[in-house]
Amino acid sequence: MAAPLDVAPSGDVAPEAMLSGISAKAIEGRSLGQIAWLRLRRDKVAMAGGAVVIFLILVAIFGPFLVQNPDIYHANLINPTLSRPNGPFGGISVAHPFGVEPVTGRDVLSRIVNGARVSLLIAFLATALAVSIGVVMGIIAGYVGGWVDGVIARSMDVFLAFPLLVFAIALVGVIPSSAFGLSGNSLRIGLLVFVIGFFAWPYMGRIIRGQTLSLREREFVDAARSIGARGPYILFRELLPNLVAPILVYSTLLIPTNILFEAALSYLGVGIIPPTPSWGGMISDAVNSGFYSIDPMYMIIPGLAIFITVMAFNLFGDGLRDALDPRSSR
Amino acid sequence: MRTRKTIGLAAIGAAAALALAACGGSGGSGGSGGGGGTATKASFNAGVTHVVNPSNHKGGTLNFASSSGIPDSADPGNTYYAQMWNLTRLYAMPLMTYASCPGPCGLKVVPDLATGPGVVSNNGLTWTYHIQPNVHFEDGTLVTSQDVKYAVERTFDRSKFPLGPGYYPSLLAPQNATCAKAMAAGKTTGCYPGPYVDRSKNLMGLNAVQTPNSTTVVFHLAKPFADFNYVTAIPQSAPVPPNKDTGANYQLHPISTGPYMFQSYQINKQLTMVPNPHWNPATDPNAKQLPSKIVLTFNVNPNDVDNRLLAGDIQVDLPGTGVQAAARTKILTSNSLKAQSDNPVSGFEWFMTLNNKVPPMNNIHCRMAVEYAANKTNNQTAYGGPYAGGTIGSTAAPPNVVGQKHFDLYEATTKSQGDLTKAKQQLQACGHPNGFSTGITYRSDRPKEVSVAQAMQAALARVGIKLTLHGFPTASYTSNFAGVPNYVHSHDLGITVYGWAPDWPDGYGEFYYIADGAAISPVGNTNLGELNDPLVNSLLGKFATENSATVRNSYTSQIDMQIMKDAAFLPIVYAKALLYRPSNLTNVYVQPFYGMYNYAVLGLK
Amino acid sequence: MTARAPAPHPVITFIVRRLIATVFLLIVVSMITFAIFFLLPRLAGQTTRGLASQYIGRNPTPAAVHAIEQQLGLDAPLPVQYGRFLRGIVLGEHFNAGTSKAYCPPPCFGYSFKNQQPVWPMMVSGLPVTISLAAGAAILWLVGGVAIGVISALRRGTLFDRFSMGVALAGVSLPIFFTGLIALELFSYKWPIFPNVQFVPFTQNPLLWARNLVLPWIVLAFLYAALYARLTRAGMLETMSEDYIRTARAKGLPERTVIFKHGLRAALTPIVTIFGMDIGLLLGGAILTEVTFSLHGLGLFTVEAIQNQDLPEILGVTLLAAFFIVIANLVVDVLYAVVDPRVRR
Amino acid sequence: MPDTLLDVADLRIHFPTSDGLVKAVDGISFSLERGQTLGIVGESGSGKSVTSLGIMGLHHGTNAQITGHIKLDGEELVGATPGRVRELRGSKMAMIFQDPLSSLHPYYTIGAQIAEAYLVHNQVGKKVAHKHAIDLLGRVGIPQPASRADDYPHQFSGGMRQRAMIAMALSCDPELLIADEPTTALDVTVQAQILDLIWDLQQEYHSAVIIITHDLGVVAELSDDILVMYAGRMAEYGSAEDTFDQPGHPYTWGLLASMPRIDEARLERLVPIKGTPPSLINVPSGCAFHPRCRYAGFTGGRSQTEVPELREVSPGHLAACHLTGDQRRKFRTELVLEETEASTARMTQGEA
Repeated sequence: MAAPLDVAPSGDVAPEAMLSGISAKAIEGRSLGQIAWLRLRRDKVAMAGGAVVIFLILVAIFGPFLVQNPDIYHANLINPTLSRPNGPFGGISVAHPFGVEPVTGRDVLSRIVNGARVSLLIAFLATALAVSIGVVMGIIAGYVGGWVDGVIARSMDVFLAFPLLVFAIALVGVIPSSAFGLSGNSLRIGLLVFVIGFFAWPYMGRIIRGQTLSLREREFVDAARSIGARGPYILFRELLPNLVAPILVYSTLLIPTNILFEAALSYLGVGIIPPTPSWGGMISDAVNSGFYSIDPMYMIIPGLAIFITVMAFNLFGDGLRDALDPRSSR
Repeated sequence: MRTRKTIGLAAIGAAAALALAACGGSGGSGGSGGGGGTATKASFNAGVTHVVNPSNHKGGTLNFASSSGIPDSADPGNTYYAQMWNLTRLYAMPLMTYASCPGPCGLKVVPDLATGPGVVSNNGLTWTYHIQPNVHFEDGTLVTSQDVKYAVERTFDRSKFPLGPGYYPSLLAPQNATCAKAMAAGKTTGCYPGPYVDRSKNLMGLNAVQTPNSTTVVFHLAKPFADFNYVTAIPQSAPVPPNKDTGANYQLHPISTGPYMFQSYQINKQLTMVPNPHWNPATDPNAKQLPSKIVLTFNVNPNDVDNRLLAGDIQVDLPGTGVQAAARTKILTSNSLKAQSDNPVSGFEWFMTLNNKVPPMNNIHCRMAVEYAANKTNNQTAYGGPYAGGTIGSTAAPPNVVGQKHFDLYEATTKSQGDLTKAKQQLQACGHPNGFSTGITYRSDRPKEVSVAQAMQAALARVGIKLTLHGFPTASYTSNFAGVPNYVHSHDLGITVYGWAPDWPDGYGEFYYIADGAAISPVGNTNLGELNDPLVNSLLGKFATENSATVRNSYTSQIDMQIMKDAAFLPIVYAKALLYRPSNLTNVYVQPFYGMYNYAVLGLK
Repeated sequence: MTARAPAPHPVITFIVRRLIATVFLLIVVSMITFAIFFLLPRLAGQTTRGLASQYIGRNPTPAAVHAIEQQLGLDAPLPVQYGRFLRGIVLGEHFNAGTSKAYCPPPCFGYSFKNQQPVWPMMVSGLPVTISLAAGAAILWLVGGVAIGVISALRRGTLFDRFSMGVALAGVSLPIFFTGLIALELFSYKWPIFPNVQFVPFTQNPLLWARNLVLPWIVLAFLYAALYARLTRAGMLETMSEDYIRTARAKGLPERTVIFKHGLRAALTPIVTIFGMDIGLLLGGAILTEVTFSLHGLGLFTVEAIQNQDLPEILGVTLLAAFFIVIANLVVDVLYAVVDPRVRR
Repeated sequence: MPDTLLDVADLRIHFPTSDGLVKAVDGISFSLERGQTLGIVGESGSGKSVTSLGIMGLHHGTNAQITGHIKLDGEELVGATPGRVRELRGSKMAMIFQDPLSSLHPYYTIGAQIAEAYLVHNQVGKKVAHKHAIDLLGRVGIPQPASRADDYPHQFSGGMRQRAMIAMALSCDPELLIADEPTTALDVTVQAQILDLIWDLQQEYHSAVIIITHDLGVVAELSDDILVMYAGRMAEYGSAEDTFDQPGHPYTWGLLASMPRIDEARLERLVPIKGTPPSLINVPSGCAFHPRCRYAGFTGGRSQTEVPELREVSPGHLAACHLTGDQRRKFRTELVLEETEASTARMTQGEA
């Protein structure tokens, strides 16, 4: 496209930003997604993180079908007097590559794999809920403005004023073991997702609101409006695609937070109900039974699982942000 | 099994974990009474039968720690935990108490504030206690019979003191005729609302307790109850001065009659006790006043408790349920540490009930087949093995119930892996030679019960009995599932994993709730096997009026034998706890009823 | 063109306006909290009877349950209960302790169901621990995190930058209780450098106070320091590429002045905002740290309250935490107005 | 006698990046005398700002590779110690930036920011510096300078901010003033005021001035010399008169065509140069302008393969183009005719 000598500021700021402006021009013609993918592919650390994330998701989906039943006890692998696994490193063997749990002799690998399903399920659902509410509220607040914006912004303040962790453990504690037509772990998962999602949306909402506010003033929205596009059309066809990048980035960064959060809740005893395995619950078991000091693998393995997962999501999220938003310098 | 209480577990669920029991099966030598006992050098289990490090050396700070707070309340009138019944002896003198001595001698109730055991009238309805005339509160005022009556009156106010046992309101005579009718109809207990509501007669409004003079207390019962001396051994009978009572706040500073009194108490944080200057050792032979300070620290990380215990930073783990796995390993693998530990039975028995109503288990032979087929060793391992779990059980009552006798009808101790031949014979007799299917219920949040259920599943499969697993949360275990007979019947739940510890160590305390046909209730049932054996029922009924110890003991063993003959119980273990006694602790021994060290007599080198 | 307004007035009106909004916000928060803890369980099928029976020992009789219901005030309609609660905070409350009416002065957050004690003093007694923990950790992480972040930004791409950012990423990816347990196991038990960790009041023995808090401080600070290092680094990088930094250099200012006076000043402003909010939210981190290190602060109090299903305690501590957050936000806003002249209006 | 203040010779500024070597400035030479004004013109990314930052020594701390010579008053700046260059910055040479709002620190008052520049190069107290700042603000035409000095940048209007920037740059009476797009962010009316101000001040201080812009109109009246840059290289260099009257490079023609002229009939639509500026990583081979040049076909393929050298098109007037002098004159004449016709056509349309 021909243009008058453009006055883009990129040529006059620091060299670094200038260069990114230049290279963006060099690969002009490709969509933002393609550009981001090109950048992302060059970021080896982020790609490694992404690979781990995909692996974890596959493990969560298919893993439970490939490992043994996580609830089977192997009393024969346990020292009857001391209740700890026979053999070093928590009874690691070919049949039990991650060893077995003290007292019960349950296979740690299968519990880690099944725990991945629970942890990721909660993290993903909670993130989805938080993001959905946040995006809808953020767009409405930013686009409609006026008193609607005022009300939504105030309610974000209210929600942000709640101490999330305190609130979550308290709420899970006071709800009876069966309620709202659910019981057991489905109720617990529902509650956790609700609490995390319902009280974390304002973080997303604020970001989206800010983005919408700035997008609203941009030419293409004016253009759409001038050709008679209606509110919803503008919202979903014009604004939403432009918000995909921040939504994607912050979702990726919200997931690890939620994984840690679920682990913390399970550690405090208000997470997933035993015997269903969860990573935080496994650490909690190791600590509360006191076995972690004589059988450190009992605690270290789920701890590492949490660590690796969160790290992978963080690495991937950071890379994604850099790829989608070259302005963020990292 | 010291675990942090998990959330969702109501206080009542925790109360069910009450450990009240007596001395181990190791058959201790009869120590001398009154806080003495035979002295011995430190060796493994020495504290079960002997006083370790006897000494009258005064001074030092005695440190307790607990991984939780005080489980219910420091108010002697509002507590239902063994650790607290043990601890309150430091600052409260009930009418009766358990003798301060190791071995079976410690299972006897002896007078504490009273001058002698309660004297029962011929009709069994009146119990009279005389109290010592020269016992003083910590502020120097003399203890009178009215203080005892007032303490009993307080227990009627269930809104202020909901946590302690409710024996007085249910056992004592109704306040008046209207109440009597209501009580007979099962509508209410008592009618007396407690001294905070009924301010009449100078706070002495309870008609069922009379104080003819300042040293005599007379209890009028609704029905005979021969175990009443056990009831007055509960700390609820410790005197409370009416003018010093602060109601719900009394827990912050109970007025002491024991060797120590509260200096400061921050709930869930710390309790500090100092010697009570008005305590007279002559009036309280069951306690000692040796350390110059006692400090209890609460909410210490469970592993930290053990580490501090082994390091000597603290001397006693308050709940007395034994060390955690890490410390257990350290202790059992070191001779010197092992010599400083005791492994007493805690008073709990873990068992399974075999249901009398669920077919085909309603056939005794099918139940016997289960008895024989079970692998008792694996069951024991499920509970933590011989030290942390307990000894393999063969009787329905644990050995620290007075009158319990050892017998073994189903080769639990002799063929602990199970006797498959006999099991098959019983199956033949039952009419299911190739086995049958039934369900087993257990508390899914208790790993030991999950473990034992799976062990049973594997063991019974050996003779063709197919067991399906049904785990339920502890909080609703008896209220919604295992304790609801209709649910049990409709779901074919033939086996139920359970555990029990009595409020006092005799056959009545042990068996009434878990084996009397009258105790079967449609909801919240505790007689989970629905045993309704006329012999058991009638023997339990006789306890109320029988005062002879020998006869009562024979009832206990007869009931036990009958339950096992019915194959109604499948014992798992007599629970045990591994306790550690630091070398600088003196006068250490296991109080057999509490199943933990006697806190009233400890001293420091 | 801009008319010059008298200087102090806008800031004061700003503060007053924010204060009013804060009070309003707190009332809304208390209503929602109350509704969630008292109304939601009811909607979920919890009965007051069931609730009351949790505070009774073995074998509760219906009469006993009813007595407890009355004692705890659960028999009144919910709006009345909420009214009582609010009145208690403003005016104090008379509580029937049995022998006499115990007066609980404002702010009375009601009486604990389980302990039958006023909630407020129990919470206050936990404050020194939590504040000691929070203050020490906050100083550690702010100083440490910002220093590492600044150095990393200035030495971008060097070994130091890569290493510290790697550690920082690990820091934000590790559960706080996991690091805590490992630290406790290694430095308190295995190599007893900090044995017998327990809270000693500062007034009693400052040295022991500090020694016993070193591990919890480090553990709590580690998470946040990592976060702040990343934030500071990103902020510094962004600021140092700002036009006004180039201007400062063009003026011939020494690099040190450019970095600290012009760069850090601007980069720190958002950090201060986040710091304020994190301080307000710190109770969350404190819960896990206090549970791990057995410190008797507000965090452990919270867990204790939840284990006992003690609604007044839960309500109290939630509101106190919300109060901290709201106040922290207020302070941040005011601070922001002081620091950033653009915000004042 | 010629009083050369700045002499730049074969200046190259390259940035190694993961995508390849970016030759942001690739062989620039010019010189500037005291009291003279040089206009550097080019599109974004042509390297004009990088050149000015290079002269100011502001690439220090980045990975820039700088070669060639920059002599300020005879002193070589390429390879000089950062400390020495810093001393010169703000005192002997100063710079004004494009966007005065983002170039002023939002947290400090205008007065403080001006005083800071004076303080760092002079041994004076804060009060003296503040007084000096107020003086300067007055000199650049800010009303009530004493009270406005305590205002923050956001309280100033755009034009006033740029005046403040100029005041800051002048605080130490610099001999060289570089103005990088000084008027781009401003309203048209304010633009003229600012340019007048720079002109006046230059007369007053007798400084050398470099004005960097993409807009030939800005430099048309102000500059003595003009340097046209394209893709980091010099396209044309000569006196302002020569460059406007006989532009020697097709790129300059394009620039002139796209320039709104107030003196002529206003064009509703500017004539753009087709295509976009090239990537500095992959500079087109040969003449960097050839993909956009409608006359590239007349060079017999040399423009694709051979980098054109700077040649004198008239004495002291250089251009880097393969076209012969005759071709240039011919094409230029055609082009001017075309434009005039087009604008006349539009005007008649507009009147009808």
